[in-house]
Amino acid sequence: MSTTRASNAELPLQQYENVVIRFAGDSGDGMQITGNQFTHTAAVLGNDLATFPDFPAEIRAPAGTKPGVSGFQVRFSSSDIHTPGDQPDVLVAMNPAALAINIKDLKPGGIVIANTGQFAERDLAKAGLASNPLTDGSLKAFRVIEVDINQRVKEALEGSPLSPKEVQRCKNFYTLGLMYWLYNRPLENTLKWLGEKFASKPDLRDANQKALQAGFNAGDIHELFQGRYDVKPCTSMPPGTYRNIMGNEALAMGLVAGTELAGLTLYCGSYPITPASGILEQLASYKNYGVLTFQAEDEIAAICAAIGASYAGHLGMTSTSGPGMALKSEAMGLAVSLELPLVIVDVQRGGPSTGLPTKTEQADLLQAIFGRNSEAPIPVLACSMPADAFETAIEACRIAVQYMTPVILLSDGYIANGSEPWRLPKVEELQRFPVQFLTKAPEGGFLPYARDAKRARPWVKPGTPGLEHRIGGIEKSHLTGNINYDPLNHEFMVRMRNDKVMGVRDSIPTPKPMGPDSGDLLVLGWGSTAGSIASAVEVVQAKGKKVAAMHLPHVWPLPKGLDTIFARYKAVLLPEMNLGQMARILRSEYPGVNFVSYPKVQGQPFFTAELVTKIEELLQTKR
Amino acid sequence: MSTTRASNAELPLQQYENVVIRFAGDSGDGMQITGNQFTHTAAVLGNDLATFPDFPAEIRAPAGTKPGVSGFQVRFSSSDIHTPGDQPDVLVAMNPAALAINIKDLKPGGIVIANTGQFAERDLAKAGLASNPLTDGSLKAFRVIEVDINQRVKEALEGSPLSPKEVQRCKNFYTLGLMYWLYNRPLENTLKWLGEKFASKPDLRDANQKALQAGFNAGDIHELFQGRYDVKPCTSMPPGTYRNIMGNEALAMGLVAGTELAGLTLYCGSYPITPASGILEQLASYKNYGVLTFQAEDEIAAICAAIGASYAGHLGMTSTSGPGMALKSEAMGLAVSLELPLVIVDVQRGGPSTGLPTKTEQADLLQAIFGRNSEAPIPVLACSMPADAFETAIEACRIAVQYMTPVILLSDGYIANGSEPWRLPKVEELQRFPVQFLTKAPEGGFLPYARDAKRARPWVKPGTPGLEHRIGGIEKSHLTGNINYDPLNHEFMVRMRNDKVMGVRDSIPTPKPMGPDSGDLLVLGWGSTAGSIASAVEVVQAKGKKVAAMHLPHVWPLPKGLDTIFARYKAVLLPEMNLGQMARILRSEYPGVNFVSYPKVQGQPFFTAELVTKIEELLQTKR
Amino acid sequence: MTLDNAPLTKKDLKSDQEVRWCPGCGDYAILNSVQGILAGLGIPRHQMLFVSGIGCSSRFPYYMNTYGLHSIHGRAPAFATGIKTANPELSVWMVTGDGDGLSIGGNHFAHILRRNVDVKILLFNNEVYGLTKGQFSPTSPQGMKTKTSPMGSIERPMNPVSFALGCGASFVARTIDTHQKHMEQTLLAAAHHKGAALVEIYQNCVIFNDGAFEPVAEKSVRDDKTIDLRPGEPLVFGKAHDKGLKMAGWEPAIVEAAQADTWKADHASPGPAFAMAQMQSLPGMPRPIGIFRSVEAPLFDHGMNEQVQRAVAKKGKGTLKDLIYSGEMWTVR
Amino acid sequence: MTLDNAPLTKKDLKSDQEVRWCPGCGDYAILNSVQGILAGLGIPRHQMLFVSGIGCSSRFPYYMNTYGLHSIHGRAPAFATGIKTANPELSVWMVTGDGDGLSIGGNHFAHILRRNVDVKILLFNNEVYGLTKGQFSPTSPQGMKTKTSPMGSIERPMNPVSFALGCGASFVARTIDTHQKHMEQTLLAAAHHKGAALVEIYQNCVIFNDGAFEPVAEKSVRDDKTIDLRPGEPLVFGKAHDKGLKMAGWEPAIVEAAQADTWKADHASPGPAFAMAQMQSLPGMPRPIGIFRSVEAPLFDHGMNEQVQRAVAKKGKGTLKDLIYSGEMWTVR
Ligand SMILES: Cc1ncc(C[n+]2csc(CCOP(=O)(O)OP(=O)(O)O)c2C)c(N)n1
Ligand SMILES: Cc1ncc(C[n+]2csc(CCOP(=O)(O)OP(=O)(O)O)c2C)c(N)n1
Ligand code: SF4
Ligand code: SF4
Ligand SMILES: [Mg+2]
Ligand SMILES: [Mg+2]
Repeated sequence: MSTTRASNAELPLQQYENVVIRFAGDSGDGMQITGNQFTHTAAVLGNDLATFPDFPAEIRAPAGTKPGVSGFQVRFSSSDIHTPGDQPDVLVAMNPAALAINIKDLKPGGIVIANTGQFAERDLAKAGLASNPLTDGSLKAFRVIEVDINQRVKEALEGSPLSPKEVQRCKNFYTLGLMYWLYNRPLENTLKWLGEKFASKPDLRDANQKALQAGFNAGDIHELFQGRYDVKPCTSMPPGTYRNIMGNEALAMGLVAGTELAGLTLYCGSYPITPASGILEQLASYKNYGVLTFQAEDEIAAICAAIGASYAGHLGMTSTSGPGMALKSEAMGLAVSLELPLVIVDVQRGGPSTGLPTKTEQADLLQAIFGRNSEAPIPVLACSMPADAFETAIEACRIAVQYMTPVILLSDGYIANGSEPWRLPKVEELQRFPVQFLTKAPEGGFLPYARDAKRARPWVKPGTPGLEHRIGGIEKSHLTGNINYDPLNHEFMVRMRNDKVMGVRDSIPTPKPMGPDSGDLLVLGWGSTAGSIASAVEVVQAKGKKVAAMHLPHVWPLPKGLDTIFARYKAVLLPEMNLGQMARILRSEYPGVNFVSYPKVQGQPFFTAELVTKIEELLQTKR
Repeated sequence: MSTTRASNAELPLQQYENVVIRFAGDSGDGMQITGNQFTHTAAVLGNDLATFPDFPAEIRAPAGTKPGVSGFQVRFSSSDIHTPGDQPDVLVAMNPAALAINIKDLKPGGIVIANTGQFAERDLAKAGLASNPLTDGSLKAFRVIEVDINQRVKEALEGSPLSPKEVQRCKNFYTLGLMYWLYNRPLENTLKWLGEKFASKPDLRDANQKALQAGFNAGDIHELFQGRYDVKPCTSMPPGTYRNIMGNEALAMGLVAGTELAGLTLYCGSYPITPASGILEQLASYKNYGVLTFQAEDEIAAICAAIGASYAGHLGMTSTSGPGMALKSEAMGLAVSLELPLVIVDVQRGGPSTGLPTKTEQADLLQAIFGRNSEAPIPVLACSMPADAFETAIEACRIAVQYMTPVILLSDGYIANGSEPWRLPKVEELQRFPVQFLTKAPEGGFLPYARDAKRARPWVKPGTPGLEHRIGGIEKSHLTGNINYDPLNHEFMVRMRNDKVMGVRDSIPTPKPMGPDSGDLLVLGWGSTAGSIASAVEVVQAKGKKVAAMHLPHVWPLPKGLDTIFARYKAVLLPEMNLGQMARILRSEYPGVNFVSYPKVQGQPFFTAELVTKIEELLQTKR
Repeated sequence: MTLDNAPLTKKDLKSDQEVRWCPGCGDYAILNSVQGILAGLGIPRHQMLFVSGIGCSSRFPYYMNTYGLHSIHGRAPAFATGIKTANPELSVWMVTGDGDGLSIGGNHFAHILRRNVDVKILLFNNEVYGLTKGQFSPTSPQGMKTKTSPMGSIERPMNPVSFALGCGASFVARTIDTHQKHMEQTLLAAAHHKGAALVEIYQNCVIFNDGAFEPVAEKSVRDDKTIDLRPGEPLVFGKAHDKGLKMAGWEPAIVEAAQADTWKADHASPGPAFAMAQMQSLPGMPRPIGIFRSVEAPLFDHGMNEQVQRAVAKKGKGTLKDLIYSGEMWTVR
Repeated sequence: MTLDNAPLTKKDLKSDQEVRWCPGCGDYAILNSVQGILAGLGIPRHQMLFVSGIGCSSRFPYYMNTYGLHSIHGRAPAFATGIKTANPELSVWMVTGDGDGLSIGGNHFAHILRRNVDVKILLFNNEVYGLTKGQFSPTSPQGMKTKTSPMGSIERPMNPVSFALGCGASFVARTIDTHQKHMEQTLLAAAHHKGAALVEIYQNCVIFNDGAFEPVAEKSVRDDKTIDLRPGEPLVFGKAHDKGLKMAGWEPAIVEAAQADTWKADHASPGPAFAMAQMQSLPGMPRPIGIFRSVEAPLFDHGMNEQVQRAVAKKGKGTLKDLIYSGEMWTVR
């Protein structure tokens, strides 16, 4: 497409290191698609990037209302970034509700692109606005670009066989075209995507492609902007093949990969729940990888079927969010007692109870570690970024099969729906951990609860002749696994199960601080705070502060060697999206360390700036 | 009955301060009844006492087998006691299985009373014994009294219209008669009880009464014993009216009383589970107290119905054990969000999973405090003795209604089935805490989530005109309670709910150490370790050690002032029937205190002697 | 707000919360009908209570200006049972979806019907999980492609009416969101039934399962494809009222209108109602709507409270003193 | 232990664990019959798997020398579904009680039947909770006095056969613990059914509900009080084989043996089976035992694996490389 080139010269092209755009509109406006297309194009151009969609809560609200607003934030950069950015530089607002909801986040002096075609009296009323923000002066801190997108699209698609309603549905591609122009992006990628997506609906394909082009052209024709901006490719990205990936997707792929590395078949028993449903949906699309998916009648049936599948010799897993985790707790206890591998994925969301289902939170940590009757220890892992969910899922599979134990894998809404470029691992470099089923009785006879060096019991596939055995949730004799009510055997088994899980420490690495090896402050994170922490610590490090960052992929048991690391810093700061749950654990495990809890429970991630402020405040008080 | 008097003089009467008897036999032998009758009689004689039944696990095993053995331990004393005793002085063994299972617990030199009528080859085989312990020398450390109870009962009941099988069912009363003779107890109490129990079955009444009398007479006639023993009434028991009470019973009564003190109707939604079923059963018998009981289809329905009843203006409660607690966790989260009163009783048992259902454990503590998705704080109380369950249940009701919150009340198998004398409180002295429902909109309008000084929201009974409102599990606006997804409102509400629950501290007393106000060691307990700790600490205190004991009825939030108490002792010892759950909590709450965890996870309580040893060991290493 | 004694209007029953379903969702029509018939029942607003689980449909209570509880997924019947047994005076309405009521909540659903708790149950059946964005549900037809069934669902769908009859429900009916008159008649019959009353409502989800019921519910075919079960009236259907149903041996058959059997919803056994519910397994038969079953049965909520009254009448109302000072007591002086 | 190819004997199927039910419990007879018929099926022991929930009945797997899973209360159908779908080669048997299967586990029970997972389900119905010592259950008769219903249960009991038919079960039968021959025939029919097969077994709990089924099951009255539903045979009953059943309009009626209808367990709809299941609501009718329904239906376990095979056939078996290197990629050098 030559348009791109032709227009390049006419306006000054300003270079930026990184830009944050938020697309916001009604749920029906297609903002998620727009955001995703912008993201893919940036990815192909070689920017580092991070995205953060913000779905309307649970239910579809009437068009034009505040609860119906859907947002998508994308940050693209020529340098390494870890978060989708605190504040957008640009807000695209397709209607008054979208503007009203998002304007408070916009950077002072930022650009607002407002679709004036949707700012009539009626629209303002739907958004519950008394006056028009475009005219009432409330936007004076920003640069407002008004475009009547409704009208422009209508004009652009004159003569199209589409109905007027269908024409209006192309607004998002017009908008995307405009943004492509503004940020000097080529159209090819999206044109191709539209061609494939609407291969069987040429009218729609043509209309959307035309709208995209029209939006792009509008940048030139209508003198809307003073200049264009450019964000160069990120040169610090390590060489390799990349793709953009969402957390739920990466996690599902990691489970398939982990199962393959173990030489098993993956069995997913699950029940839909926001924001975890995507994992079940993704796995359901992997049937040609041999993956079995079972959409159960509820979360309890889902985990029980997964345990059943593990008993039968598959790798059982189940995915859910907080309320579903609560329901699964009884069955998790059984899995602990049966000592069968199982991966339980909890994509955390705002709570308690139904809470804020589309928002993020990290407050299921204590439930994951302790939320079962009696002593029922389970290793707990947490992914920290969308791409890293892949590896963490593999690690969960490894621990599950090597230790014959259920494993909990924590993700959250922020990771699940966020995306970032993922440097694809070399398949040969993925470490295999093939499972050896017991296929005949060892010398001395078959003992279902005998143990190996990792304290794992043997795994036998029903259907194996001569190894028939029965297991259940009543306390078992050491070795034979027969029902046993003896007091000392019970204590032995309780400790054995605990020691086994604590023994996972032997196979996990001690994490390393990024930054000074000792100093004033260690900022410690787990789960999805990783990006915010890394960004904030980079900022203060750049100011010469002796602050390091460290992240825990294994949250239970905690890895070895933390005590000596903690000892090298004057304090340890714990930003968490809960009221300080990891801080509580650490205080009970590492007496004498000065842990400072920094809770934020707002259904949204930490901003870099918030963290920087907190860190600097702490450094101040320390001296 | 003059028999008692007449035989008194013939043999020497030895005085004992306290005696521990364990009755053991087949499940069908009626040992629980025997034990209970002995207990009642001791109670009426004014002894202090404590009992501990030991049920066969879950299922009824074939007669005569080890898994079928049922036991009942009673300790009666002329001085203050806190536990049913570590080791029995006397073991009554109705068959070889009962002997084999219990003999290891008998005090060296203790008395075995064995029913030789049940020691044939066949009986030994059923018990899985290769040789007869009565003849193989394995009992030489004990004093064995052999009585062919089968035969004696048959003789005594000759001419009875009962069938031979029915006659044999009177063995337990013969045995009881024998023990009454040995410990110089009157028969009246039991004769009367039999008269009432079998009022409509005179044949059974007569036979059992005759068997009792025959057993008693046998003491005189057959020269089985060298002497008789006596345990004088306990003079240190504070004056008052007493009755013997089991934990489940006291707890149920406490709930009825607590509801009455609040001016409400009690609504129990429950599902049977060992060892909690007794509470539902007891409450079902209280219909004339206005109590509504609903045996639901499962634990989830049970708690949901109870929450529904609370919404409707009753005091909802639910009772269960560990696995049922796990199932209820999701609904507990809703109760937290709705801010309605609710009492959740967890009678803990051995786990994980089905575990050891008839055995005791304290390992649901962390589940109770943390076992829910997201931040869902709930106050947790624990009863410590059978009788004290009454007051603790009242306290649970008080907190629930005053703070508009679910409350968890922990008991365990040891408390549930154990019994002790209960000094009945004066009704007038029970503090009332009447609930004020909101019946009309206050000035400024009705706000379902406005709060009082305790941060409690108003309670409105549906059916009240003008106060119609809707509540649910999605995050709510402060004050209005309407659905609200705003980040700052969410954080505000999360903290508000937490602060409310932490605020319970303002209405609970700081516990007081028993013993020296400062010193080398504080032995800190919660739940059913109370008796063992008190006994052990009394022992070491008597030896002049600077050791105190303290107990926590409120386990979450912890009462104020603990820090200053802990500071006065060199170390704090925490005996717990789990792997150290309270120790973990305390370490995270009180940095700098030297907590020593002492776990025992054997499905049975701490022995006094074990604790004494541990305490002395610690005192040793301290210096 | 109306005065306490003035008759209610539909508007009185609208809450101040904005209704948040997708434009075109069948839920709107149901809300409208429910508000319509409730206004005419003569029950004061403060005696009405709506309880629901989780789902699009389960948002219903927020829109009713009555007491309301939006609970957790699948458990509405248990909350409703607690509420109604605690206060049998209230008019309790439960709203659930095919996922909420028949998937996660199937057991509670079965037990509230079996126990005959006097609750009116509205099952919004759109044959899909709406709120979680379109996965198949227990009522979805076999072969339905969704994100979790990309090659088509392999589940045999549940028939809510058959299921309810299998649970021993005392009142079972079915209606259609787009058939306002029928819906209101049916809701009214449920409202007047003493006992658990289930109304299955075919509800269109425009977003994830648009047109699911069109083959039978679409206005132009409705009269031929459905038969309205009206107790006491002949089993006649068809635009021209020309076709009828008759029990022929072990299964019903289509006959001329004049030979049609008369419909009875209160047979001694639920067998006949079940035969109707299962007609869709027989080719060419119309889909029954209307009232499958309506019989009197003891009320659970009433029974529970009646036992308390009886116990009090027999033993006297227990006091704190009676409670504590019971069993074998002794005195220490 | 027998050699791999030798035919199994009953004894081969006994595990080394001591059987621990109360003396006289009906469970013993069932265990005996199950071992008896299983030995003759020609399935090797290591291909058999028993799964159960919690209850007296649920201890069953411990006594079978096969693979076995004693799970948690009420969830056996979910475990069975996981096992059978993971490995359709196994012969999976599920044991549950009226409490385990119909109270806490009612929903999973409904869904395994609806989905038609190829599992044989034995429901030990003793109309009481045995293991927890005698509380009433969902099948307990109204008025039954237990510790949790001291004034009599006010619940309307569930009929497991009706419930199963309401769920769309493909095989539903009933038998009696004391009627060994009938039990073995029925179990055998279930074993041979392809699909979820429910057998309700009237089981006597000597301790907590002794004689619950005596009125119909006691040998001297059994022939008059029950009717055995044998597909393809006339609906005749009575000691003298003199009475018969016939569908008379909407409900069955008693006729002379010669006029009896022939029983069909595979009608197009489950309506007729339901009519039989509900006969007990009609006074004077015999209690049906035997086979209510037996029809072919697609197997869930098979369907799930077949989709995988089809996907592999169509797209090729995915490799790790395919998995990871997918979507829109770009290269950084
Ligand atoms: C414990 C739990 N599991 C899962 C969910 C997610 N969830 C919410 S609604 C729903 C299904 C809704 O379907 P349906 O009842 O048919 O209602 P509809 O939205 O179609 O009206 C699911 C799976 C949840 N909220 N809670
Ligand atoms: C989650 C949970 N709730 C409750 C129990 C207690 N419980 C065990 S078995 C049982 C009922 C058993 O009744 P049924 O299924 O009829 O079996 P039966 O003993 O009569 O054979 C109950 C309530 C439990 N083990 N787990
Ligand atoms: S998703 Fe479907 S059911 Fe839900 S509101 Fe939208 S149209 Fe209605
Ligand atoms: S309690 Fe009843 S069901 Fe359980 S083993 Fe004993 S007789 Fe059998
Ligand atoms: Mg639905
Ligand atoms: Mg039973």
